[in-house]
Amino acid sequence: MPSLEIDNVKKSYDNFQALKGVSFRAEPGEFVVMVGPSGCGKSTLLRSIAGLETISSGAIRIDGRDIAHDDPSQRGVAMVFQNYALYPHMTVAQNMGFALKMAGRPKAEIDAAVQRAAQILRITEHLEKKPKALSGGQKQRVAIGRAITRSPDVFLFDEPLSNLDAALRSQMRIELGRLHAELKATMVYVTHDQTEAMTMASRIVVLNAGQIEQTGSPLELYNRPTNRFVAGFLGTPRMNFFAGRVVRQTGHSVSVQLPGVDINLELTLEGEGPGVGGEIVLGARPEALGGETGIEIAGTTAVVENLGREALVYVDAGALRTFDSESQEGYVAVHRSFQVESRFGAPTSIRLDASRLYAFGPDGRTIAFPHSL
Amino acid sequence: MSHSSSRMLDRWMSAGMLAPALLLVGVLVLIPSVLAVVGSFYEFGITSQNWVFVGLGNYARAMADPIFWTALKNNIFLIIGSIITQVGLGTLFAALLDRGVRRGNTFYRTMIFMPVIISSIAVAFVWILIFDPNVGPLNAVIKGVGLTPPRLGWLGDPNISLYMLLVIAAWQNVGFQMVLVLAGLQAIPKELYEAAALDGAKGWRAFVHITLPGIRNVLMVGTLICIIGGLKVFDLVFVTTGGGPANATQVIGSYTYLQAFTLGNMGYADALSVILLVVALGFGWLQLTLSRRG
Amino acid sequence: MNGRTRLVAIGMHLILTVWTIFVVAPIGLMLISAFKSQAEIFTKPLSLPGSLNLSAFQRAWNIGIGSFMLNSLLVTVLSVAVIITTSGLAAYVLARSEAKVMKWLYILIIASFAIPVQSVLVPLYQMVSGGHMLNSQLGIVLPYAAFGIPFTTVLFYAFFLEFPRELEEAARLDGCSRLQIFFRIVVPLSGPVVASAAIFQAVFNWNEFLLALMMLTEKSVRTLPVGIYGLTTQYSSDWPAIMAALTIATLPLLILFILAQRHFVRSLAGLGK
Amino acid sequence: MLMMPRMRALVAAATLATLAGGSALAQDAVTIKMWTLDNTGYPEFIAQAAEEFKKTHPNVTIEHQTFPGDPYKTGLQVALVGSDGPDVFFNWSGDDAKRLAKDGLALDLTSYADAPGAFGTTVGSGYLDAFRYDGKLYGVPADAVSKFVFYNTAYFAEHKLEVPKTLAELGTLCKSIRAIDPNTVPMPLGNKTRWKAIHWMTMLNERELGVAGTAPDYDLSRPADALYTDAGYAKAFQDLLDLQDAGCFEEAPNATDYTVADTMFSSQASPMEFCGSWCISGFETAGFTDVGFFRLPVVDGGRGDAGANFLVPEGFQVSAKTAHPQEAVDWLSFLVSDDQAAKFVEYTKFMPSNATKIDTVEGVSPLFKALAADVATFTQGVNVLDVLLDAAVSEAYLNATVEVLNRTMTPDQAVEAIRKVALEVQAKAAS
Repeated sequence: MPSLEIDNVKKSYDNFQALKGVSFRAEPGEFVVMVGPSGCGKSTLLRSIAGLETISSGAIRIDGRDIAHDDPSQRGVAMVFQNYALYPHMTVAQNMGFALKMAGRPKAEIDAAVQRAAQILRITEHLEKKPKALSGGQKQRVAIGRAITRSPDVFLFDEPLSNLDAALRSQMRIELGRLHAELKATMVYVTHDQTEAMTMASRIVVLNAGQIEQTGSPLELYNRPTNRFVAGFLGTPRMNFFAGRVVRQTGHSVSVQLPGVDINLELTLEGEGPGVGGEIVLGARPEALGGETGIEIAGTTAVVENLGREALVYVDAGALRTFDSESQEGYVAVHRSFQVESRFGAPTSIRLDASRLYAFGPDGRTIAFPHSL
Repeated sequence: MSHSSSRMLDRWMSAGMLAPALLLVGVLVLIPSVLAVVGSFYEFGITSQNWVFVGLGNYARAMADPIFWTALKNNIFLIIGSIITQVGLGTLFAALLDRGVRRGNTFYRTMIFMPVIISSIAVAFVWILIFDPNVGPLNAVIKGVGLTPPRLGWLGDPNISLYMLLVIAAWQNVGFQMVLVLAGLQAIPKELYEAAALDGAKGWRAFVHITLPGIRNVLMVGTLICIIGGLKVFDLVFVTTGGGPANATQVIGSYTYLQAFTLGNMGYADALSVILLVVALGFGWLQLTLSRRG
Repeated sequence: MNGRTRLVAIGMHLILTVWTIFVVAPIGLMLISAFKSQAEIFTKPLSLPGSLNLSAFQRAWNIGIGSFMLNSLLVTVLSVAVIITTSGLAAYVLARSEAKVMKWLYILIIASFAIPVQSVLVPLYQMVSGGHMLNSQLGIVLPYAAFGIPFTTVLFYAFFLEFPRELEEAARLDGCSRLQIFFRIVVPLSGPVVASAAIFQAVFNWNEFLLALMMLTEKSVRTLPVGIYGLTTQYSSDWPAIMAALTIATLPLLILFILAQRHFVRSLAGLGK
Repeated sequence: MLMMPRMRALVAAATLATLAGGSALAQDAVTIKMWTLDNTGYPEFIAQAAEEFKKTHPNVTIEHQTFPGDPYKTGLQVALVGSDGPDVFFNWSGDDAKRLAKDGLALDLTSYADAPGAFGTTVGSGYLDAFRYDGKLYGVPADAVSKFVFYNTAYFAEHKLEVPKTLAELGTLCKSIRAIDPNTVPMPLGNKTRWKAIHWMTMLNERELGVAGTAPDYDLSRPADALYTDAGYAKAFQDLLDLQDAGCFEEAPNATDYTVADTMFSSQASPMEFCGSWCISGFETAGFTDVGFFRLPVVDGGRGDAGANFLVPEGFQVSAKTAHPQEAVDWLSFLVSDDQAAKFVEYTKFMPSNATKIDTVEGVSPLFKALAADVATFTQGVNVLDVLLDAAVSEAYLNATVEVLNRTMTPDQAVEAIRKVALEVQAKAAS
């Protein structure tokens, strides 16, 4: 299995820099998921790897060979498109065998490759149908099958599941995982859905505004995000952010005052703090606010999302409001591992435990992690 | 394959794919247009080799030529008239066929569309016969029911003949507009009507609030076709009235032909052509901006 | 069905029927007149022919309606083929290329769409004459093509803009060259727009009069409209023969249309999109 | 800027020539390309003549092309300017032929005319004069068309009607016919294409002013202050209106096709028609033989000449660009030679310019022979207005006549409108 190396790739259109020097390396057989908000450059990067875009500078290497200026069909990559991109005038078998046909391979070889791919994807009985006669999930399988037939060095997926409904999507996630295990191929997968990233990736690349924010395994990124962007991007619901001010600093230890509520929290910084009087952002994942320890802050229930066994409660914590969060009003999201009777205005509380908080400096870098991590 | 050579190849391929169309349009449409513009600054005949430069003289002459204004007015009359009759009736019939009548739709549609495929020369000949004041069936019918037909004839009375041209044009083109609109109507999802019915809009109000907005683009295309047809109209006038009586039904197309080929004023005819060109480009520009907005 | 809706339905049928009669009557007149004598046409305008006289058809045929039709067919098929091919290729490049010059080329093509034939009649005639192509099929096919290309290009351009780009990208990855993408992926999927454009241009070129009048003066190459117009000679017109000629010229198209009207209308509907 | 006009033609020709990628092949044999109108019998006549001509000129091939009436003039003019035009072509005498001579597109045939056997020796000088400009000969007259009032002899006999001697009597005759049956149109006009009434005006002008009286107005040689001021012109229009008031014409003559008018007479629905000598074949086709004719009558107090009648010579011109002028003239001379002129009558039923053997022609009706005999007695030929006049004046005359018949202009207004255009053209010619 070959490796894929992206080396300082830049791409600009007229006045807009879509990729500002991106580098990462996918080891052989790795399943790399690129995530980021829309417009972050993840699709541009994927399309550049495929050869559908020409990069302005940098190198794209497969097994050490720079393919950045090769013809798309010569790069040894196959791509699965968001809208399947099946040729409507060809049968499933023709769709899957088209690339080999264009490459001038003998018919027997094409048939064998198509058969093998169809078996892997369990679409053998659909081979003679036109794409129009297939369901969304079947179409997606054919699109994947078309990629498999080519036995490429690298598989590229461009948000392949976004057109499927929720149930089908989770099923396909599992199938793709199985496929990856079976083919042991190097795969690059683009999505804006962080659940897909978390569940499928062996490594996640978080892109933002044309730059890589962080790469690492899903748990690495979830537990130790290097900056506020990554911390906020991964995890549902998102991390709660509170804006605070440093009131005291001794060595790596600071006291932070949060607005409205008169509490001081002692944090242990990993690097330099912002200094006394400096702004600091505290981050708390919803599950970190529902514990038994820490400072209790009273509030009222605003919204309850009951998930059955557990619940997500949005708490109106008075003056302690989150910013940059999913709920506009600044309610604090708290995860409770038990059922909650939903009642608007019912009194409740959250607990801020300094050992379970993240802290971010004014430049967004993470300066403190929860103690357990 | 290196980066630059593949790009060059692509460029050559693009140029090669564009070339045939551009060559044809360039040589046979654009170069003659430029030549017409050049010619409009001169006075010369078809057979005359003696070109006299007159600057904007031909344009000044057009501005002072009452027949030019009549012709332009007639073009505009035909454009507006055909939009009203053709797009209007086409929409009406399409609406009736789409949601009104339940039986005989195919029959009606086939019949109404039929004249579209008949050559306009053929159409003109048949209508000349129909409109003939002495032996035509129309007058026979009119007299048969005790009415008096127009004294100067349907195509001979300057007050009537333009309307008759509209009738002939409508006869031929309503079917086309109808099919255009019908396609637009059938593209409107049925759920929209159901939703509108729930909101209390039915019949006429559903037509105004659902149907018309839904076929807006189609109506624009139909209107554009009428405009272009009304600007370019020639055959119909040339064969039925010849621009007469006494230039009353002259349009720019036929008047250009008259000036160029009957009277031999090629420079003046070129100037008329250029004016028509400018008007046509104006409408084209209008259409472009309108469609961009839409 | 209550009384009022029935009344409305009858009214709708009435409107359609009146127009249908209005449409059919002239065609019927043409048909009937072809069987009459010249005197019958003019003295008994509303009556049926006295006898089933086929001599007008014979005269019309002898004048060469058959060869006019063949010429029309040849000219139409050739010009439509040229229009579809060249416009398709050009529109595809225009719709896909991001170069600035393409935008200007497209505007140029839209502009030439607005140029009426009459505006360039004289220089055009001189060019065709200078190219020794008067009275040749090529001499009329090329101008027809040139004047058909802008509209068709605009039509195709709109279609290609909406054409799913991912299909083409998939084909690129599958190893297609630009030309292969066009012919193996885009063309097979352009059926409806090609049919619409072809029908529109075919009807237009089949019936075109002005250019044909100027360029095809020789009898052996005349197309139908000019051929029929030529039936009115300097000093006399044989009306039954004209009507017979019109009937001969029109009937095959009408029958073809009625047989294929479902497809015909459907593909024409593509124009509205 | 001075380069532009020439460049326009060059650019036009060069671009397409390149596009076509072709050039003419040199040929040993001579091909004469001939363009004519599409009149009945013409193609057959030319075909047999070409065959005959081969006997004396084995290397010459005649390539004959025919055209419908209206586009002919246009196509011809543009073709002559271009490089693909005919070597010899049909044309009307008058303004059309003159313009081509003036613009250097028609060959001066003077030096060829009087060679032994050439057309100058076989065609009468009256015909030749119709194609003479500035003393030079620019065409080979082949035939002429004339115009008469044809009438239904059986109808006249049945109702005891008499051939009128004056225009007033013609009006009275119309009234008598209307008295017999008000629905009978005495003499349909059919002026939809405008030339029928202009033929009337041609003759009415002659009847009022005489050929000599109209000539200086027609050729614009009269001083500007006197141009078209003769009261006779308005009077001629009034004569037409008087006939219309007398019920001679059909309803809405300006909307009636000439073929309708012709058919009304040949189908015997109308007893009279002012029609060309070419109409005879139409009568024959309709099986209508009870036809007599008379010249359009003179008017009381008019300056016209009863011996003068409508006569428009037609013929052939040679392109100034032809590569084979001698062969072209030989061919045309052959067409108007005694034998071929007789054949011409046989095929086309047109009045030949060379009537030497007309009596030997078979298959020609007595009516045609009588007509030919009458033409021979004309003291003066009257050329038709729309052929004779400058194109712009002609156009004005055509429209004025339409308006007079429609009663949207009085005769005086009509003459004024014509005079205005005539003055413009005269002033332009002078500058």
